[in-house]
Amino acid sequence: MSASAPLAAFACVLRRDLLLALRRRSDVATTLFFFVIVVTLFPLGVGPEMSLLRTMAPGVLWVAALLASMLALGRLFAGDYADGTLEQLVLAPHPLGLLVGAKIAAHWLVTGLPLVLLAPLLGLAFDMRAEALGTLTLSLLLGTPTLGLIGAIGAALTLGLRGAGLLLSLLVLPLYIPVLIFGAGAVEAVAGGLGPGAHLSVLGALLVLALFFAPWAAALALRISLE
Amino acid sequence: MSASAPLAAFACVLRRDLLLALRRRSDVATTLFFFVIVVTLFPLGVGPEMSLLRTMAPGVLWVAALLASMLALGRLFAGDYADGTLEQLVLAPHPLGLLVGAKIAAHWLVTGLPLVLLAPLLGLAFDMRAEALGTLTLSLLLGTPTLGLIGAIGAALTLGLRGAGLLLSLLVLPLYIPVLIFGAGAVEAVAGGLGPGAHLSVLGALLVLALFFAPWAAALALRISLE
Amino acid sequence: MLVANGLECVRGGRRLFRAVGFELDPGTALEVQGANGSGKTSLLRMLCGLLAPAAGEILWNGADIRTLGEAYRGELVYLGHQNAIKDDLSALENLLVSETLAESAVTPAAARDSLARLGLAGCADLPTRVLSQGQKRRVALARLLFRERCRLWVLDEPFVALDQQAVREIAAIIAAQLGGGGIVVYTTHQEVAVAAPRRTELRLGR
Amino acid sequence: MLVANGLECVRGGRRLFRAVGFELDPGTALEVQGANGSGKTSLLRMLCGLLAPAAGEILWNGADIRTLGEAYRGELVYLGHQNAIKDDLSALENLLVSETLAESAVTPAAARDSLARLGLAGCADLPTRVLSQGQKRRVALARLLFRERCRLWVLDEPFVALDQQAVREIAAIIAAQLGGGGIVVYTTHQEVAVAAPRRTELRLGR
Amino acid sequence: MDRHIRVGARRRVRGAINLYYYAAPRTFYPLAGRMARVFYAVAVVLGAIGLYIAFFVAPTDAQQGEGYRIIFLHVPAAWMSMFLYVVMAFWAAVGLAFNTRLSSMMAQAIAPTGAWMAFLALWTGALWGKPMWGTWWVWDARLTSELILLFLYLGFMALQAAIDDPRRADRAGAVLAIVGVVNVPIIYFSVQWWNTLHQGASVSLTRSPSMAATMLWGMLVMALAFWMYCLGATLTRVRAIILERERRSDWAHELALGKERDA
Ligand code: HEM
Ligand SMILES: Nc1ncnc2c1ncn2[C@@H]1O[C@H](COP(=O)(O)OP(=O)(O)OP(=O)(O)O)[C@@H](O)[C@H]1O
Ligand SMILES: Nc1ncnc2c1ncn2[C@@H]1O[C@H](COP(=O)(O)OP(=O)(O)OP(=O)(O)O)[C@@H](O)[C@H]1O
Ligand SMILES: [Mg+2]
Ligand SMILES: [Mg+2]
Repeated sequence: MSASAPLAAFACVLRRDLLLALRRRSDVATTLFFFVIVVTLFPLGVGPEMSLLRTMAPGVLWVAALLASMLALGRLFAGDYADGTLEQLVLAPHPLGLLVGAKIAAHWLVTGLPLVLLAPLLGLAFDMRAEALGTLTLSLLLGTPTLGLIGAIGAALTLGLRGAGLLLSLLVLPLYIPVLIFGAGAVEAVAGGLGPGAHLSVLGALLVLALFFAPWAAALALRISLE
Repeated sequence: MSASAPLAAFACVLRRDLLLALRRRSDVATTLFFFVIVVTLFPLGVGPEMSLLRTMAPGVLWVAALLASMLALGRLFAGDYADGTLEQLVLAPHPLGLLVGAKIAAHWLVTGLPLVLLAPLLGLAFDMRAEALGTLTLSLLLGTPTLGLIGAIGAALTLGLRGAGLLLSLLVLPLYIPVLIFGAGAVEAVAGGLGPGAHLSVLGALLVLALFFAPWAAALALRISLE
Repeated sequence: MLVANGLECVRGGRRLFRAVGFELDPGTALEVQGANGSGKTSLLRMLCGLLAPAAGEILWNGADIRTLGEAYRGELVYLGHQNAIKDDLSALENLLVSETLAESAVTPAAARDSLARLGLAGCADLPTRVLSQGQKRRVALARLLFRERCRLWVLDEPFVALDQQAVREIAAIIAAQLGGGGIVVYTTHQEVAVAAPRRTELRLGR
Repeated sequence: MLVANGLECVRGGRRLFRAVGFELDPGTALEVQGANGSGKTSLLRMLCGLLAPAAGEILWNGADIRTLGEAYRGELVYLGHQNAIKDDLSALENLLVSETLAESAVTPAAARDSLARLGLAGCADLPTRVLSQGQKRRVALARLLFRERCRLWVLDEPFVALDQQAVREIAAIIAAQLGGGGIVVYTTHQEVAVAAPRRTELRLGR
Repeated sequence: MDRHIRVGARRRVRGAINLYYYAAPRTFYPLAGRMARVFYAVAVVLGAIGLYIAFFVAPTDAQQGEGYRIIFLHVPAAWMSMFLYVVMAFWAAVGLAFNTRLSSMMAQAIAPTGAWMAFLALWTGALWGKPMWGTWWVWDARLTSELILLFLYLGFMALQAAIDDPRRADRAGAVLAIVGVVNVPIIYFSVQWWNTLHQGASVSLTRSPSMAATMLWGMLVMALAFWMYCLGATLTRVRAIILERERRSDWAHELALGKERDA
């Protein structure tokens, strides 16, 4: 049990989940695809007026990102729960919060990050300006991990419950709304000619807070769910 | 093996699925909840201009209904597949298309119908006019079963595959687009002062076509997927 | 009478078995043996028409089972590795649904009796989600009690997860069916004595 | 040394057992017996700390397992009803992941060897999704080969779905662990001879 | 597409027509190779003639200027995309019904070419739409249904790729292909059933009879060239599929060894 053991365990879980995502590539792609569909179907409904689309853009993109993240949550622990590997993770001789952190990290890498990278491209289609695009990307980069971290608590709490889906959304949405407001707010501030600084620093603070507490809360919730 | 046997089997599967939905109530509610979220989040992104919202409304509502239906599809056969009851349905001494039809009917009753009933309420929030609301409801009433029927084929084809989620969307979306176009088109026609007759009759024709063929195609696909 | 001729099974590019054939008269028990992964489950699924053989044919009373369709499925009971019960329904509800679909004459009272016979009296109304492994298996097996009229039973490891007493009970049910002229094809890795008028064994794998 | 005092288990408002206690010295095999639904799985999960007992305590070398946490989990192997393998990973990958997490010294070659020892040489690189029931169980059991150093093995029906030869193999592995001073708590409905220096039996249920 | 059967029929075994001779992948493999080469050659020749007519013979259009010449790509591609889908669905259905391996392989081989044609029709149409209608895209019945056709091709390929077992992949793909066939008449008749932006029958394009004639000829020659190309591409791909699926068979090994010896 060397000092590097926890790190090795973190890396092991991270690698495992990334490998699994690679094997079930299209599961991951679903989130992304969903994000793209939601975003692109909207101009269809609204019509092609560019100035209008530009005003909508931050809101639409952030809402779509939020929905996509929320839908992806269901998969965070469900698979491991169903096949019994979650029990084994809980029984592994490592702090559970760490392993849960690894799972959340992997989850973000495969569902959050691609979304962050894709958002500017979609933003272009909405005719957003360059600095707004930059802020959009940055706000998503800070915001989506927070969504994942908060969501993990909800996912752990609702694991194996009847109707986990709705419960999860109900638990998680109220906590998501601040992230949405500051995230979309940052982009709108830039579009309106103001600096995004204030909004972004709140997002950053939320992220740090979530990083410190969410994995442990989720770990505790998991233990309870497994009983 | 009386003449009423197929009917009894149909009723039995329908009852079973409705009972299951009742037990997992919130699973069903998720679809509805998702529909409501998508629809209500949009005004947030677009701002409160009523005339604008009114123009968007048919598109937004129909897109949301389509997305909600598509997401619900994943659950149509997956549960029965995982616990082996699907095999037993396939082996039951009844035409499989009939049993599949019962499953689709139950699925629509719990995911499609509530959505149809909720849509006018949401339409009110978008300041839609009475006749447009009526057409909206009617178009959804004709359109959502078609979505379910077509979707069932896709769900059956992708059962148990790696990354069924994305594949399902990919297979099903192209076939959904006509329904979307004619559905939203009907409402827009009314809003634009034209009659919805032509659009609605196409929707009706699509429904009849799907009713006749989809259950059998889905049944065939199920047999293939179970091999 | 169930006849198989020259069955061949290929899974994932590997041939599991070939040239498997047998003739089962009424009252015959066929025990399919073989190591793990030798293709027992695959063979049983072929007999049910769930899996198409790579070669060969399966005849029921002289007719190919693929052409028979529903008529054959009405004569068949299949019990797989999976219990085919819904987690959210109670044992009773599960049994009622499966028997209604199979067109058995079943009343709630009769279903309750047969569950009680398999030692599930106390948990007939619990959602099967909370039952123990063995209790779930018993729920799945309860349907056998309503299927005397089905002339072919195909049972994939029926005794798994059952305790000794339940194993004896199920073995007795199978023996009774055989005595009544039914055909039973089954697999098991346990040594279970099943009394049968006629018995055949088939060993898969090298 | 594993000691349990006055354990009580309540599931869904029903008391499954009460006042269950035992002391297991190194080299002792505890076979937990009982009918289906008598609470064997529940007891085993308590021993692992997955389920909190309604009353009573569980001590490992004199300390309550709840206070020990990771130190206890490092000494423990638990094998549940479920195989705890990922369908989409190959047998080899599954084994490597679980052993890396358990901090076993494991190389791909060693993992491959142990899979081969359990008769999985041919399917070490297939996704476990396509394996047969017994092969999946073997993959789950392969981790035992790397856990000699763990002093407590808790095995919930390890022999289920295995063929005769695999049963003997696993019984031998358990016997070896017992011979080396390990403690093994297990349940099974099959009659399997497990050689043990010391043996205790615990019967749950009326 | 059913050419190989007709060619096969010519081979007679003691007077009886051995229709099935070439239905076996093994015998079809070398035949397909020979045929593909012929089709490619014809495609090149016809393509050269067609392009010559398109760019040098056909006169400039009175209203559309030079831009209309894209029609020589657009229409053949659109025709082929629909035609290939029907052929693909046909072979897939035959494979589903009679469990004949070669027909399923044919369906699988056709799909990428069909997708490519659908893409080409969409792309050239969009390019043309910008000067003609002032927009790349409208959600009009013909355009939408052609887009759906592309998605159906992509879905067919994705579904087959997602299934490991080739037999199951064939059968599942067949169901999808057959379901999608309804789309083809919709594409074709969309301009009649709904009033759309898109052109109707080619007659409506006629500005003067003489011009229509050269244009028609150009289009027909190009369509033939496309056809030959599609045949060639499909046969080439079906060879690859045969080899991949039969890689465990003796003849495939012999073939591979033979190639090695030659090299
Ligand atoms: C992305 C946009 C477009 C798509 C998907 C599309 C699709 C098609 C299809 C499927 C056909 C063959 C149907 C048939 O032969 O009846 C076709 C033919 C044709 N298209 Fe397009 N098209 C597009 C844009 C355009 C544009 C912009 C023009 C010119 C203004 C155009 C002019 C024609 C003409 C003249 C024909 C031949 C009609 C005939 O001879 O019957 N298309 N197109
Ligand atoms: N796609 C595939 N690729 C490779 N092998 C496969 C594939 N699908 C199935 N198999 C193999 O086919 C066999 C399936 O056998 P089957 O489930 O019929 O075994 P069984 O005799 O029932 O075994 P058990 O006693 O363990 O239940 C396994 O050996 C499995 O590895
Ligand atoms: N929520 C609940 N409500 C009622 N009963 C419950 C609930 N949860 C569990 N049980 C009961 O607890 C028991 C669980 O027992 P357990 O799984 O420990 O049995 P077991 O001895 O392992 O049986 P088996 O031999 O079948 O594996 C079952 O009888 C089950 O009915
Ligand atoms: Mg098996
Ligand atoms: Mg148990």
